[in-house]
Amino acid sequence: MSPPPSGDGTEPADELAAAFADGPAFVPYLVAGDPDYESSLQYVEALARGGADVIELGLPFSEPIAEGPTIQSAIVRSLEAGMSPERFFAFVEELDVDVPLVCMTYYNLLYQYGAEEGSRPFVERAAEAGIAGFVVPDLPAEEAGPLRAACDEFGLDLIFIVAPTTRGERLERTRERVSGYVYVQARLGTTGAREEVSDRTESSLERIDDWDVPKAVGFGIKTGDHAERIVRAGADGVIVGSALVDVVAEGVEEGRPAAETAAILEERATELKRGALRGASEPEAEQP
Amino acid sequence: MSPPPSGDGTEPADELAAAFADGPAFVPYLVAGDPDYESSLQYVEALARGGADVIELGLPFSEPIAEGPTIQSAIVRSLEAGMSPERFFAFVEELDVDVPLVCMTYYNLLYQYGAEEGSRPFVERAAEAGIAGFVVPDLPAEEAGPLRAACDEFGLDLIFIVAPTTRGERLERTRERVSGYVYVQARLGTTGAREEVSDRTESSLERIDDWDVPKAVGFGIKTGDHAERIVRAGADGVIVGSALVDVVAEGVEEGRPAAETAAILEERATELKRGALRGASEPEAEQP
Amino acid sequence: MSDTQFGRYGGQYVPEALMPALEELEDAYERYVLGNEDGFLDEFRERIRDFGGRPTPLGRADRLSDRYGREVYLKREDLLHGGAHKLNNALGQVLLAKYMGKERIIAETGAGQHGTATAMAAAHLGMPCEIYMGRTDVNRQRPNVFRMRINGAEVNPVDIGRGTLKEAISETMRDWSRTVEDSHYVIGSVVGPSPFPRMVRDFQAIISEEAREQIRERTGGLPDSVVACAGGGSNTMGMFHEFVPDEDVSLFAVEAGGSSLEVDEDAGVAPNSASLSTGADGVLHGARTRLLQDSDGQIMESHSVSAGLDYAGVGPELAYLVDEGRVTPVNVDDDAALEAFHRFSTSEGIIPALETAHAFAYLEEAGDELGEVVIVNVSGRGDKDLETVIEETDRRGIEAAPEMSVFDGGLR
Amino acid sequence: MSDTQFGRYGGQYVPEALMPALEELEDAYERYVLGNEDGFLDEFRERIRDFGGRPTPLGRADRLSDRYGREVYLKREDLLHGGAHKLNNALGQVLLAKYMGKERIIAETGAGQHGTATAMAAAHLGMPCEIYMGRTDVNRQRPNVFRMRINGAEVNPVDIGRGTLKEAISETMRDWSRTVEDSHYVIGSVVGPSPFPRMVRDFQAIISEEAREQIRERTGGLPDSVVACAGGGSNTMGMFHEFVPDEDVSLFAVEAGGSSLEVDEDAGVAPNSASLSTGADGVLHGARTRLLQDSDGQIMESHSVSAGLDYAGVGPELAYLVDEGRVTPVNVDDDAALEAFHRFSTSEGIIPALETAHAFAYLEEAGDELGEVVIVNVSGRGDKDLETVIEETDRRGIEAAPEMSVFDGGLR
Ligand SMILES: Cc1ncc(COP(=O)(O)O)c(C=O)c1O
Ligand SMILES: Cc1ncc(COP(=O)(O)O)c(C=O)c1O
Repeated sequence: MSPPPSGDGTEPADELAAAFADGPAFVPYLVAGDPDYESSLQYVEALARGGADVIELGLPFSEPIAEGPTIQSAIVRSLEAGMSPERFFAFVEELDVDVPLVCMTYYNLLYQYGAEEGSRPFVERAAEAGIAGFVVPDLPAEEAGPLRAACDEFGLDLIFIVAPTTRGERLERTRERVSGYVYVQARLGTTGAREEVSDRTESSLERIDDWDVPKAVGFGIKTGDHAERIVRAGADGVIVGSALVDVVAEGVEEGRPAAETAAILEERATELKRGALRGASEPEAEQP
Repeated sequence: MSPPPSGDGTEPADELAAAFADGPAFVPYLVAGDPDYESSLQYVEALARGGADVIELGLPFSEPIAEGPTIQSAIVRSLEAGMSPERFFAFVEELDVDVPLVCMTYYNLLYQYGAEEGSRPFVERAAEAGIAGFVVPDLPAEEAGPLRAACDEFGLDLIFIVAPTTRGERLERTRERVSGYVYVQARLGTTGAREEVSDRTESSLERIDDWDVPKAVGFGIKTGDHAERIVRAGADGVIVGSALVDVVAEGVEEGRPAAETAAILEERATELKRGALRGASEPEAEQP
Repeated sequence: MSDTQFGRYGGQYVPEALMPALEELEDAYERYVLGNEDGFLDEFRERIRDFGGRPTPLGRADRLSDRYGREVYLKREDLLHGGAHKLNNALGQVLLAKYMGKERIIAETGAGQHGTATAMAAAHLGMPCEIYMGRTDVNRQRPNVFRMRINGAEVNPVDIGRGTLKEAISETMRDWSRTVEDSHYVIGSVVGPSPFPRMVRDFQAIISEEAREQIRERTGGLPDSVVACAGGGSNTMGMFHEFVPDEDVSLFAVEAGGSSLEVDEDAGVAPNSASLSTGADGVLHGARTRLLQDSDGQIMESHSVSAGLDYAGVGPELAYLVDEGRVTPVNVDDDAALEAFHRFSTSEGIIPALETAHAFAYLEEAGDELGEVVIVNVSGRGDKDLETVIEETDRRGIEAAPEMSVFDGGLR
Repeated sequence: MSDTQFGRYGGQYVPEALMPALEELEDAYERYVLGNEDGFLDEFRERIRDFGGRPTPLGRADRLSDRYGREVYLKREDLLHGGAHKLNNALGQVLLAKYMGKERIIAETGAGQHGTATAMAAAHLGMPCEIYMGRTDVNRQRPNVFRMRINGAEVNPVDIGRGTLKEAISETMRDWSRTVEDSHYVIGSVVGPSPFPRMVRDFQAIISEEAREQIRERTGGLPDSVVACAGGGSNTMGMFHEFVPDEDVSLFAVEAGGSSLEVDEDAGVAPNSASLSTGADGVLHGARTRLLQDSDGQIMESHSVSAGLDYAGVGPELAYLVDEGRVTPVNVDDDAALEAFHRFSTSEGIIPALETAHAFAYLEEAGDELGEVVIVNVSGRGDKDLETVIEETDRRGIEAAPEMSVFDGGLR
C-alpha cells in the first residue's frame, strides 16, 4: 500500500488534481436520484455541459445532520423514489459525463455496505463504478482511519471539510489526511443558499494558505457574483449545492418537464462557472 | 329562668306535648317558600287540613349538609324565590293553621340573625312569630348550650335527633337537653323517601324506651303503610318530609296550579295520618 | 368542650349521626397520632419519607432574592409525591383509618390535589376510595381527575350549586352520614369539625418542623417572615405551626382576592375567597370560623382563579391566630397571582400551583414588613393548572406570559 | 482515541464544525466535572439537592412485593423536580455551560421530559434556552410543551420525517453547527458524540450512588437485580453505573417492544424501539452504537407508545455492556406497558411515566432471574402521559383500566 496522499500534496489522486489544474474549478452538487432516477441523470449531465469541473453526487442518508432544509427535502425526494447505495452505483455507471465524480454521503451508509464489516466494500464498489473520491460530512479526521486506508487501497481521494472553527492541532490532523481537495466551509451552520458571502471565508483560506491541495469553498454560494468573490478571495474552486437543488425543487413544484429543468441547470452552471473564471482573470480591485 | 325541660319530662313546652297527647302524631315537613311564598302558604295549610299534628317548616340554608337531593332542590327553589329569615317569620305569621310549628334550619342562620351575637335574637323573634320549637340538624347536644338557654328563656322547645349511631354517654347528653319530642332518625344517611322502612328503627326506639318525651321517627317514610309500621314499632309519631316535598317538585315540573298540588298534599297527608292511626289502633300481629 | 375549640372558633357542628364517628376519631387521634400507639407515628414518618419523598428541600431563590433585595427561601412542598403538601395529611389520615379498622375512604376535593393525594395514599395502602368533586372543578382540573381515576379512585361529580369545593364538602358529609360506620372521611384541609383541624395541622406541621431546622442550618437563625397561601389553610398552618412560638417571626397568610373584595349580596357571590380578610364569624361544615356570607348567614359563592383557594371558609385555628394578632392576613387578586405565576416560572424554573402563585404575588406587593430573610411555602406544582393559566393569561392579556403558537392549529 | 469509545462503540462522528466544541467540552468535563475545578461539583451537588430534591427515596413496593413474591424496591426519580431523572443531567450540563462561559442553551426532546428539565435548569440559572421537538411529539406531549414555554424556553417544532426524537436530535445538531461558538447543546441521554455519553452518565450516576447506599441500609446487602427502562439509556446507565462492578447484581435494560419485533424494511419502519435487542452496529448522531436500520444503513422510524423510548439508537456504553454480557437487554410490548401502567398506578399509588411502565411490565414477565431483591428505577411520573394513556387504553381495550365517564360530554 502506498503512503496516504496528504494536504502537502504527496500523491494526490490524478483525476481530481487535474480538475483543479487549469484555473478555478466549478464544483456543483446534486442529490443523485432527485426527484427520480431518470430526471436526475439528465440533471447531472446538464451540469457537466454547463462547465462543471468536478461533480459532487449526494447519496441520500435518512439523517443528514449537516444539511439545511433545501438538501434535506431533496434527500427525502430521492429516498422516496427508491435511491439506495446499489442504485447509486448503477446511476454513476450509467452517467454520461466526462468529469470526476465525488460521492458525498454519511458514514453509516459506507459502513453498512457489503457483507464484510467496515467501509472497505463500499470503497471497492465505488472505485469500480468510477467514483473519484468521497466527502463524508459526519466523519472528522479523527474517525477516518479505516476509510482513509480503504481509499488508499483503491486509489480514491478523501476530501475533508475545514470549518471556520477548525484551528490548531485539528487543522494539522486534517491536513495529514486530506487528499483531492479540501472543502472550505464558508460559514457555520448547515448547507443552504444565502444572499451574502461570508466574511469568514477569507480568514479560513488564510489559515490553510500553505496547504498543497486545492481549496474549494462551499456553503451558501448562490450566484456568479458570489463565485467571483470567492475565487478572488483565494479559492481554487467553488462548491455550489443548494442553489442548484433549488432549481430541481422548483421544477418539481411547478411540474416542469425534466428537459426544461435540465436546461435551467445548465444555464445556471454556465453562469456560476463564468463567475468563478471572472474571479481568477481580472485583477483584484483592492489588491495591495 | 326555669330549669331546662328534659327527656325525663320535666316541664315540656305545652304546645308540642299536647300534639302528641292523643295517639300517634303525624308530623309533616315542607320547606317554607317552596316553590314560592304564596303557593307554600297553601301547601302548609293543606297539610294541616290533612291531619297534621305538628308541622316542621324548613327555613332554607345554602349548605344543607343533612339533606338528600329532594330537599336540597326544594331549598334551592325557595332561596331563588327569595326566602330569608325575615320572610320566614312573616310566612309563619301569615299562616292560617291551628297546629304547632317547628322551625327546622341550620345553625348559621340562627347565629347570624339580629344585631346581637348568638342565637338569642332569632329565638326571640321566632317566639314572637309563634314558633313552638326548633330542629337544628347541625347542632348536636354538645354545641347546643346557648340555644337551649335562649329556648328556655322564651319558652320554646329544642328537639334533638337520635341517630342509629347514638349510644352511651351521647344518648344521655341528648336526653338531658331535648324537649318537645325526640326526632328518631330511622336510618343512616340524609333525608329522602325510601321504598323500605329500616330495621334499625326498632332498635333505636328500644334504646330510648324509657325517655319521657314523645318519640317521632323520621328519614325515609313515604306511605301510610310505612307510617303504620313505624307506629307499630313503638313510635309516638311519624315525620314525613321528602315524600311530601316530592309532591311539590312534581307540581313544579308539571306546571300544576297550586290549588291542585295543595289538594294532592292534603290527600297524601290524610293517608299518612290514617296509616299512623292504624298502627296504634290494631293489635300487633306478632306481639309476643 | 374547650379542646374542640381555638378561642371561640372550632367545635363540632355536625349531624348527630356523625358525632359518634368524631368521638371515635378523637380517640384514635389521641392514641395513635399523639400517643404513637402501635408505632403509628413511626410508620407514618417512614412512609411519608419513602413514599412521599420527605424531607422536601429548602432552597434559595436566587433571582427573586436579587429582585427583592431579601433572602428568599423556598420550602419545596411541590416536590412531595403528588405535587403538593396535600399528601402529608392524606397519607396520615388514610393510615389512621387503617389503624382504626375502617374499610373505605371518602374525600372531597377542590383543585383535585387533595383528591389526588388521597387516591394515591389509598392505593398505596390498599383502601377503596371515592372522591367528591364539584362539576366546575371536574371540568377545570381535568388532569387531576385523570390521576384520581388512574389511581383507582371513584370520582363523583357534584352538580349542586356552583359545583366547587363548598358543595363537594357538603356532599362528602352526606356520604359520611350514610356510611360512617365503615368509612373514614379524609378531610382535605384544617377545616371541618374537631378533631380534624388539629389533626390535619399535626400531619402538616412536618413542613415547618423541617423548614425551621433547614433555615437554621442555612442562615444560622430564624427567618424574619414566613409566607404561605391560605385556602382552607392546611399548607398555611403546616408552614406556620412550629414558628408560632417564635414571636419575632412574622407570619403572612395570603388569601385569594379574586377579582374584587366587594361582594354582591343580591347574587350571593363574593368575587374572592378572602375569608380572613373580609369574612365574618359563622358556622360552616362543622366548625365555627370566618366565612364569606351574606347578612342572613347564607354562605356566599366564593371565587378565585385558583380552584384550591376557592372556598368560603377557612380553618378555625387560622381565624383564631389572626384574631390574636399572631398571623397577618393579606390578599392578592387573580391578575397579580397570574403575573406572579409567570414571573416565578421564568425566573426560578419552578412552575408553581396557582394557589402558591398567590404567595409569590404577595412578595411583589409587600414592603419592609417581610424583613431580610423570608421563607415562602411552595405548596404545590402547577402542572394541574397549565390549561387554566394559558386560557386566563390570554383572556386577561397578562404581561410577560409566553406565547403558545407552537401547536398544529393553535392551542386546541 | 480510545477514551472516546466503549469497546468498539462511541466516538465522535460529527460535522467538522462541531469538533472544536467537543474538544472544548471534553476539556471542561475533565476540569469541572472530574476535577471539581472552581468547586463545580460542589455547586452541582448543592443545587441538585436544594433545587432538584435529592436524594430521592428508595421505597418498598408492598403490593408488588406480594404479587411477585420478591422484595421490590422503587428508586423514586419521579420525585425529582420536573418529574423525571432528566434534571440530574440537564442541571449538570446547564451549570457546566455557565462555567464554560456559554450564553445560550439548546436541546432536543422526545417525551418533553428532557426539554422540560433543561428549560427548568436554564430558567433556574438564568440562561436563554431553545428546545427542538418533533411535531408528532409536540402534539402528543402537550403538557410538557406548556411547561417548557411557561419556563420561558422557546419550543421549535420539527416537521421533518415522522417528527419524533430522531429528527429533533438531527435538527438540534444543525442549530449547534450554526451557533456552536456561544451555544451549548444539552443532549438528553447517554447518546451522541464523546464526551456526552460519559458525561451524561456521570451526572446520572447519582441515582445508583444513592440507591446502592439506600438498599444496604434497608436490607444490609446488595440487590439481586436492578431493572430500568432504556430509551437512549440515561436513566438506565444512571441506575446501573455503581452496580456494574458488583458482579452478583444482574442488570436488566427493558426496551420498548412496540407492537412487534418484526421490521418493515420496505416502509423503513421498525414497530419497536428495541435497538439493543434487535439492532445492528452503525453510526448515528455522532456515535457508533446499536441501531434500528435497514440493510442499506438507512435509519428506521422506530415506534413506541411511549415517546421517551421512541428512538432508533441507544447509548454506546449500554451497547458495550450488553456485548460484554454485563447487562441483559429485554423488551416488552406496548400493551404490556399499558397494563403495567395501570397495575402499578392502582396498586402502589404512583403513576409512572409510560417509559417507566416498561420496567414494571418486565417484572410481570420475568422469572427467577430477578432473584429475591429487585430495585426498579421509577424514571419518571406519568402526568405528561395521561391523555395518551387514556386514548390508547381505550383503543386497545386494556383490562383493569379505569373508565373516564365523569366529564361533561365525555372525555373531550
Ligand atoms: C397547591 C395547593 N396549595 C394550597 C391549597 C389550598 O389549601 P390549603 O389552604 O388547605 O393549603 C391547595 C388546595 O387544593 C393546593 O392544591
Ligand atoms: C421518564 C422517562 N424515562 C425514561 C426515558 C428514556 O430515556 P433514557 O433511556 O435516556 O433514560 C425518558 C425519556 O424521555 C423519560 O422521560
